[in-house]
Amino acid sequence: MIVETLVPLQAMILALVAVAAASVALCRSPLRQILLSGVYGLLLVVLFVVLQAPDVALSMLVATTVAYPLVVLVAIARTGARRPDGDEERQR
Amino acid sequence: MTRRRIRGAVAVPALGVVGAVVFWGLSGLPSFGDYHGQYGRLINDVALPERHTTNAVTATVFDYRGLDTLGEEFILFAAVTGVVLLLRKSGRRGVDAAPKDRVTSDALRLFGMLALAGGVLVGLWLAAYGYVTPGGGFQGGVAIASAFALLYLAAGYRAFARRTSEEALDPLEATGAGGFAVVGLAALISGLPFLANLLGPGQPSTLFSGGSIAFVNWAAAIEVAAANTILFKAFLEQYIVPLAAARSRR
Amino acid sequence: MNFLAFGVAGWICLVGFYGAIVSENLIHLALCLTVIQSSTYVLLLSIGYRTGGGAPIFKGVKLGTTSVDPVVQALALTDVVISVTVIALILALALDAHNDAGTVDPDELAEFHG
Amino acid sequence: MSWLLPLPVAIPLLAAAVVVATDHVAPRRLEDAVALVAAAAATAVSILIMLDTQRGAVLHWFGGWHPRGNLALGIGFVADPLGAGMAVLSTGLVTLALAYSWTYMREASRLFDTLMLVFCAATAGFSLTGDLFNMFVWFELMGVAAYALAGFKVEELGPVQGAVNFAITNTAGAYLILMGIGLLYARTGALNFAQLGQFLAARPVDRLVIVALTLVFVGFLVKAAIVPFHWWLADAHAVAPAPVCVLFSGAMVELGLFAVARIYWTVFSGTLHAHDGDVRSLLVWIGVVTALVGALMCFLQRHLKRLLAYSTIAHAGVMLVGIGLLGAKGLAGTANLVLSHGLVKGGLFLVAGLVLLRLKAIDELRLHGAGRGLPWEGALWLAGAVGLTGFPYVGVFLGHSLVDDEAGGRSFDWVPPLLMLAEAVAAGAVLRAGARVFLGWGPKRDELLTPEPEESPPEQRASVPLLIAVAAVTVGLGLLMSVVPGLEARTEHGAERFVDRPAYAARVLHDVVPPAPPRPPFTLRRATLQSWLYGIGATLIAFATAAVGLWYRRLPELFLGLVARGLGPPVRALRAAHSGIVGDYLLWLTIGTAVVGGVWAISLR
Repeated sequence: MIVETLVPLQAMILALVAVAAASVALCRSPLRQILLSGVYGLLLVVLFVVLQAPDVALSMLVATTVAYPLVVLVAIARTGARRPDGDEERQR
Repeated sequence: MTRRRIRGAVAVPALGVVGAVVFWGLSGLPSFGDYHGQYGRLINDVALPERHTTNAVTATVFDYRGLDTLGEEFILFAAVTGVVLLLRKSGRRGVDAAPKDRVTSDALRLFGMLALAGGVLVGLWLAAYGYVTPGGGFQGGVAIASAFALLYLAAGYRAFARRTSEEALDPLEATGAGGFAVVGLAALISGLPFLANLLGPGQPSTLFSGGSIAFVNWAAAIEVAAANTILFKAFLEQYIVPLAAARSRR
Repeated sequence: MNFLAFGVAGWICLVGFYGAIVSENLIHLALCLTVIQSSTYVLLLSIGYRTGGGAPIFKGVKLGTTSVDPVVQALALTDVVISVTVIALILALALDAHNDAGTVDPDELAEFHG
Repeated sequence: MSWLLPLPVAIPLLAAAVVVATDHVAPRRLEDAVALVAAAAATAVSILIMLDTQRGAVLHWFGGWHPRGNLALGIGFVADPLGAGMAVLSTGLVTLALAYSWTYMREASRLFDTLMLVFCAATAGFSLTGDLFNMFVWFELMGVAAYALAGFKVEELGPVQGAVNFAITNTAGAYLILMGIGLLYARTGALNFAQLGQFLAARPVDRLVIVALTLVFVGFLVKAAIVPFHWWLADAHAVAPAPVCVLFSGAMVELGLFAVARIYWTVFSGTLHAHDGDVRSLLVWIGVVTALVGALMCFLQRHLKRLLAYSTIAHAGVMLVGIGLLGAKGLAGTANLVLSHGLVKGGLFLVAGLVLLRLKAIDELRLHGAGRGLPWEGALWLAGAVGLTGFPYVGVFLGHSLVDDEAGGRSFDWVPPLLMLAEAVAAGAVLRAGARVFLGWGPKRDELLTPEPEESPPEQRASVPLLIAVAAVTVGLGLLMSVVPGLEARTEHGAERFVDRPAYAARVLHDVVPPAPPRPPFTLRRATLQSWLYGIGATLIAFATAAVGLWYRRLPELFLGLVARGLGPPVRALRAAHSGIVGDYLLWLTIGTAVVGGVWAISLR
């Protein structure tokens, strides 16, 4: 019985993951991309749960909700913002 | 056409061929859900009776394939060292200015402290029961580190920096990573293979199940928590300090 | 369903590569690398899945119950950590590139000439 | 003495942790000393392991998890002569590099020492492991340390860009390897090399295995800098600090090739036995192309370290030919090449570091004649260049002639002359640069050579005699590798064991210890007339190349015009392809994967 309900669920989540992966890779703005990749990461967490991998799901959860956004947002803020000394020209 | 356009145009057929080859190969896989690999079955069969760990994944990660995890811990260790090396000339070190905190609300500060305490507790719990239920050193360690990141968000940079000084974090990180190697060497010195279990299997389903898995697990938790805190700090310094410096100059 | 899981893994890898090849921003490129990496998790976990099998955690489960493959999960766990660290390193390099050149567009970083 | 096997990994890792832990209390010199002693200890243990393997492969099962039946339960290290030799070379190079860095690298020395130690441990683990996924873990560990080391000089754009290109291309390659590992695990339910090989050998090759072979090999060929996956190498090697270049050129590239050989022989050789001709022809072809492209690009450089980096690509091609011929003799040739090339090239990078230190520039034309006052550096540079040409009984000669023998024996007679040409041209470029810098020969301007960004000189208080001594030891050891008595017999013997898959599997899975082999004699290789001719021919071509590079303008106008018209467009295109843009490199990675996968999908099916 579990099997029967699980298979369509897995198929649906796999399809969502495929779409989300494409949207992360093809989205061109980094800021929108980190938001999309958060969604993508959570979908992966769900997928891992239905694939019976709770340990991996938990790791992915902490990675995708904390580690990635933090470092990526800092990098975006730093590179997108103006330079601290106010010039945006290339230094070379 | 820009260089990038040309690249995209060439990439499509090239990826098409790669895709054709890869899908052709994937079609030779055993059917989904019908896997009979011997390795995993062997571990499922022996993990509980021989190792008294109810979580076969943790038994694999910390015991049967513990060497992979030793390598993995040092990947984290090396990456954090690398990030500190690469960011040593910019951020706080580059602009020597004390940052101004934007957070002024005491209630928010209190929330930050509570969040820190809560996060650390969750992290410890995750790490402690890793070999019984899902979880373990890595997940617990990241949870602890993210509690510090929350502290930054709620209470500001200074509160964060005060609680995460390099003088404390570096030795902690090194103890975690080195502790793993020491557990391995201790076995070697007592005449057993590297990383062999010195302490017997212990009781199933308790905190002490799995013998020296417990030590390795805690070493990993310490290493991951300290390393990720250093990592977050190195990145946050890139963000907070240049901004503060720019504001004070204006 | 039979091929869907593996096909999705292959698709994620290809689309990640395309995104990385045409990327205009090193941070974007790093995230595309995480997409490529995620294809390996999907592949590994799909390979180890067994229909009707539970998670390989034997607490309160009687011995001999079917469960999915624990080894692929151990590999995927290692993989997650590797991914986080490599991305952090690449982002640190991107910040340095921004400090030195004022840009994170890989096509505008042009120090080498053959 | 199987308990020795974990030590070359454990000692440097523990030392790295100690260096970090004591950072805020211990003086810098003490930390440097800990690092140097740990690397030296790892080298010493590796040498003991290598001596031990002469009697048979040595095993260590981590955690004491011996195989059950014929299923490997845990991870094992399996030391054989070639694997242990690789560990000796790479840990030894780390020791030499750390000795050189004693005064050369002062700034951020704690972080530098830590990463060097981690790199040292990773190379040792990579060389000794008997498990596919474990090899991937060491590969990533080596990579993470190397990316950061390549970008060490963060305030210059060149190193940062080089490190970016290096990190991204190699990471993408690593993910391909991981997919390949997943496919192999799906088919076999095993990660141990011996078990994988045994499972696959029992059945004919199928599509899954072909694609897995492609993905795994492409990933490691990225690390080995084989055309068309080689682009990142020059960018990363040219910009890293000199002691780091030693490891990149001397050990890291070679470890990529080592992985190809190890995995082919333990995992795929059984199932591909009937098709080995198709594998062989592809590997030999891309090896030859790599050698030629590397040599040509080498000739066009004026940045000394970048020039040496392209020379490494040329040699990596020759080494791949030795492996790709799929014979024990060729493999022994590659093993000898790895040893002698690693030391000689490492030494040349150390000399380049000295030039940068003392003359504050690294550009051949800017340094025109500036090196006249540096006789030691000049002599070492000349010696190193000759060591790379294959002159009889000097440097790479032994390895080269073994590869030539194997090629001749497998009716690849067209290969040795091309390899000779490639090595000679690459060595000629090194000679030309040396003549220009240390003797002031040739003109000060040359539009043929590509200008590259300059590099800021290192710490000025470095002790020059120490640096010269380390460089001299490194080059000297490399030059002597062709005249070590008995080395040839031992590497050939080691290679024969390396390619004996059934014996490897029996040793690993069933603990069958083969009878101790007779002790090979301590004799020198008797060079055949053919190898003398090749060696002397290569040396002549090298000197001729150097002379042409210096004085080509004195050649007749008509001839120059013809050459320019004929060679100009392809050379310009090749140069433009080395764009330094990481997107281009990833595209080439895709194209290369498509070609390798497509060819093998059609021919092996």
